[in-house]
Amino acid sequence: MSMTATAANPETETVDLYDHEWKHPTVVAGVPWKNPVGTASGTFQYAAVRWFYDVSQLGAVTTKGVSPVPWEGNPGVRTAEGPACNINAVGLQNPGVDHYLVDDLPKLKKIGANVVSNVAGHCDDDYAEVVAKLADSPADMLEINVSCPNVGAGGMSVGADPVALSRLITRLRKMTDKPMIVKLTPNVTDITVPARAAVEAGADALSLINTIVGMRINTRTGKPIIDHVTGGVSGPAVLPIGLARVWQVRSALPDIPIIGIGGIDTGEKALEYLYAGANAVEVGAAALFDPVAPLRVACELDDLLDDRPELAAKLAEGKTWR
Amino acid sequence: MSMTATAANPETETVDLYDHEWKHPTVVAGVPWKNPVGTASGTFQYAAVRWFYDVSQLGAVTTKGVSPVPWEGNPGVRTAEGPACNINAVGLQNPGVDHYLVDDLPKLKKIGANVVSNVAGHCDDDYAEVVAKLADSPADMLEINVSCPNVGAGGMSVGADPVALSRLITRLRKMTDKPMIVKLTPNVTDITVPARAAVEAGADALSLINTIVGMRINTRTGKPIIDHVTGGVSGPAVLPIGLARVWQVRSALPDIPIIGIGGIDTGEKALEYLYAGANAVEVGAAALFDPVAPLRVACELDDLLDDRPELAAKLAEGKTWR
Amino acid sequence: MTHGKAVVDAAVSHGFFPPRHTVEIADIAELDAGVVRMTIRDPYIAAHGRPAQFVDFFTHDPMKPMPRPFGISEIQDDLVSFIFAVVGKGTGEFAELKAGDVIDVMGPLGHAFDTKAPANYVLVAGGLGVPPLIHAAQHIAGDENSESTAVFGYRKNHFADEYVDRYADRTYSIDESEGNVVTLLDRIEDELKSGDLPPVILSCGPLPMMKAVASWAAKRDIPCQLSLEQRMGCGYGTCVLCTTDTVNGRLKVCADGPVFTREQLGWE
Amino acid sequence: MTHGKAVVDAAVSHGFFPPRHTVEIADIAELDAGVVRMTIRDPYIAAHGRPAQFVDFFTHDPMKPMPRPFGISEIQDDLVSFIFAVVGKGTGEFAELKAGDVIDVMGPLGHAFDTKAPANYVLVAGGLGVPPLIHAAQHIAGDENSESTAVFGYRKNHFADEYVDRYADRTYSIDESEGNVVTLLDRIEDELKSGDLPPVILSCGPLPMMKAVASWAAKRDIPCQLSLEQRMGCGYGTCVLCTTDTVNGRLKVCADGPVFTREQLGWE
Repeated sequence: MSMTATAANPETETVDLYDHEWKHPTVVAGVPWKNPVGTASGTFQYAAVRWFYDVSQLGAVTTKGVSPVPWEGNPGVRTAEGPACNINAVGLQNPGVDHYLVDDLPKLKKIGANVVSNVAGHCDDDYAEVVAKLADSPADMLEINVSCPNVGAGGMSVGADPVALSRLITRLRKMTDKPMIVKLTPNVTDITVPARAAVEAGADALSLINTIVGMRINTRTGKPIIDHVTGGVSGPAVLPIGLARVWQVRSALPDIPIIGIGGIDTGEKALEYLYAGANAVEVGAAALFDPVAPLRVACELDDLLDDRPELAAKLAEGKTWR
Repeated sequence: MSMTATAANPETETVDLYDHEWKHPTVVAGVPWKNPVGTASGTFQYAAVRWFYDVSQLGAVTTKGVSPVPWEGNPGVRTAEGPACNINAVGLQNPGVDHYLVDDLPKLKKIGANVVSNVAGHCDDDYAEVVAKLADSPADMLEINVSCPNVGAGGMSVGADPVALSRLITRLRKMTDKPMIVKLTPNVTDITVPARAAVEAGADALSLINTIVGMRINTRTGKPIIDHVTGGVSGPAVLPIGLARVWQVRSALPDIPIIGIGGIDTGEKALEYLYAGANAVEVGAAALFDPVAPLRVACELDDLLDDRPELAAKLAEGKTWR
Repeated sequence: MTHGKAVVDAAVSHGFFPPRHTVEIADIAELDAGVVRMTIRDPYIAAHGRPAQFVDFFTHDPMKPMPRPFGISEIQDDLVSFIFAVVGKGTGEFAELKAGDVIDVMGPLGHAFDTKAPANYVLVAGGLGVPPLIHAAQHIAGDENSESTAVFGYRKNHFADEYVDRYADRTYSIDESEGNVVTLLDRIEDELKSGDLPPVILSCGPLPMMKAVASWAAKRDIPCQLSLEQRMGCGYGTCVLCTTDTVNGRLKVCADGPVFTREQLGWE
Repeated sequence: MTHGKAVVDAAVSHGFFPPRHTVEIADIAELDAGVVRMTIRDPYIAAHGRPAQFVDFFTHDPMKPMPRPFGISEIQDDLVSFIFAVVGKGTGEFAELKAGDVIDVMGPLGHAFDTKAPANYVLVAGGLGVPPLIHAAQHIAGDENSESTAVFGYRKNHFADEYVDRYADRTYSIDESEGNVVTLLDRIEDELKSGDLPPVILSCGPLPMMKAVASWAAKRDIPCQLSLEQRMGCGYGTCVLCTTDTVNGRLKVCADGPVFTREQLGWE
């Protein structure tokens, strides 16, 4: 057995990574993506990733969630490892929308990136304040993170409360004509309920799944590894769960653009999401374990689509396999 | 790197597996277990496992869910592999409660096993019919599987509908004095809601988590691998999710006995569940990959508890770490 | 291979079947494009394995925890051989292993072909269905009351002929350029009927092929045992993930099979 | 190691920092119980690594996907050395590797100690905090305007003395039988104050030790740079999982640090 077999897809990490010419674009809610692969919010910081590749090569760059004012996030240990996964409890630390508007966003637009601006909030007013500022910005799409604990949903995530979600998205919809993606949490009984609520309230697209609640315990101390106790699980382990959620939402809503997220670290896994009914995908945790993972997935997928002209044609028209 | 490093804990698979003398018992809802490790329903068939070890050595043996009449389950391909997990869509195939009462149950009681009889149903009457028959049987405990699709819950699992769950458990509670465990599904927004509903309706204990909905797609055909499309994810990948659910339920219900399930394949992972607040654990998918896994986990845990006298003492008294 | 031996010895000395254990790969070679023959050193499986029984193989990659069941193709002393196709990442990993490497296995599992009755066993294999029939030929070669006639069909290269030739009394093989196993059965029909021993068909291969073979046998009233394949979860009967529909209901391929008679399957 | 080189070359030729890539282990040895020194062959990291910078190491087990960051301890030509403790299953796996095996790495990452000003750099390390300070000694040995004084504290065995001795102008070490690094600092306080060069403390080790060192430095108005540790998610600044509270807010240990001044941390 080759020792490198379990390394990060070394066989495909060639010079092509930096000179790839894109063959198979997609369209998400009317916005052209040069390929169906973007970054997942929370795993992309331009200041960190820019040293590793030209991020404008991705189908889209989804930036970290921004709030009206800077948020410090959670103190102490924020992460633990699980089997084939990462558990994170950042607590949405971010420097606030004003900083974003003068720093990351203009820098990304300057290099020609297709930017999806992720929006976070603890109450409807938080989201509204951020969306108001992004409405006049050069952001290409907005992604509303409805997994944050929300005072308007009794401390639960607004994405788990269809009434609160509908109220929020209805309000935000009136504030901007920018394509608005709602990022759904998988921590619900039936994801098609918030999916439908978001779409009926005016969402142009859905992205799913956000992370799954999980934790680890230190067996030497008997205490949780993460100071916040629980965090969000992402990484290879969640692939089957993400695929099922995308399948369910596509079955319930045949026409809404969907961005598939969860456990993608190869072009082949991205392809599974496209067959499940996604128009595009986002690569998250894999980028923590190798910064170029989103670009590598995009290159691999682009080549896999060569042999699947029917799927590639549908994507290029903004349609999906299912 | 040793090639055996990734094999099924070879370093601990010694002759002790068959001659272990149990040092650390637990008590679940008043029922003594000789150790805190049982099998998870659906992964244990006595006719298959009996060849591999003396199953009476386990803390408990939870048998496959039985229904009032034989069920054929799902046709075609029922399983797929995910990263560090199995996906199953058996559809609760079983030969029915009457067969169980004359076959598996007496055989298991004859060898001295502590038997948890898992009960499945598609409507309240199904459960009631099975519980009525088990009430007079030598079963030590009953485990009610409320993850099956249920006509009384509009086709959803009754475990995802607290009102339906409360109605069902209230009815079953009147039918038997046997300790009754309710096995909760993790496919809900807030697992503490059905947990509380079950306990208030008379459940003596809770077991969690059942499998998580997931799927895989064949990228050669573009179609789901499992004919039923989705199935239940179990195996190492779900560990952090199961731990978090046990932690949440223990936080909400300080006194109810809890059996932790999900991703356990070593004594150390079982220990994490005990620290999360479980009184005992069940080993599921790991037994698919090695029949003796539950016994090995029990041996490993028994030895780990030597160094944790405070935890061991609590378990022995029917109490928990948290 | 002290480890594997210790596990097996401990189980057996306590009266149990050996659980998953680690063994050495004695030999591995590519027979044809994507077709690999692997030989492991496993005294227990060697002593107990019967034709159509299979062994669970496990990858070294914990991301792929499920067993890959392979039918036994030959047994020599402590050595047990298998022939498998590289169909995915798991089997691809196996193909990269070298002699001297170790691998986790469990077996032998499932029920064997019934070859007790004196007969001319007609071993009909298609593609990667060859292993149990090579093993059947080997087994029958040790039985002076029976004989065997191998009927092997391939897509292209006749990669398994040399192995079954070691044991079968007669070997016929064919590839897609000329026809399939039914073509061969038609050709040798008279020979089978005129032999001293009654023909009994044992078969393994793709489902359409086996159905065609069963149909051929049914029309001629020749007994037919078929070894099925299905995606398995455990291989030893506990998970009920690998089922097939039979006249007796939905049965487990791994533990109730993999061998079923034509009548059990209700194939006409 | 063509592969690792190809990845690195491709990135560099396109003006980018090398991503995760595969390198060869040139040497690996146990220095003390549970303490391992590993040397990899990596021309890029060797050329660019500075003291207190670290490298992400990845296990061969995909069940453990997260990076294990190790501080560089020495660089010789193309060889880069690290010293780490076996604290869990990931580091346990690393400890089992042999020279000639390969491993995935990414780096160098983080900000280095600032050693530009001429000074007597007092390298205060506790336990497994030694690597960046050995590397600092090596770095400073190449700077004719500065000198270094190693102050190493151990639990028991003085396992790193021989490495820092290669470069430091003076080495003092102590173990728990006698005291800790503050004991040593007290002993050499006069010597530090009376030297020609102003003392500057660089430190790495357990948090309580570093706080004690910072406090000692604060009382004497000696500049103090501290290299922190924290559980990391990526090591290169994208995930914001490894933070520390500073007077400028909650900053990333990996990308804003790992080196912070005492003033930045607000440690008195």
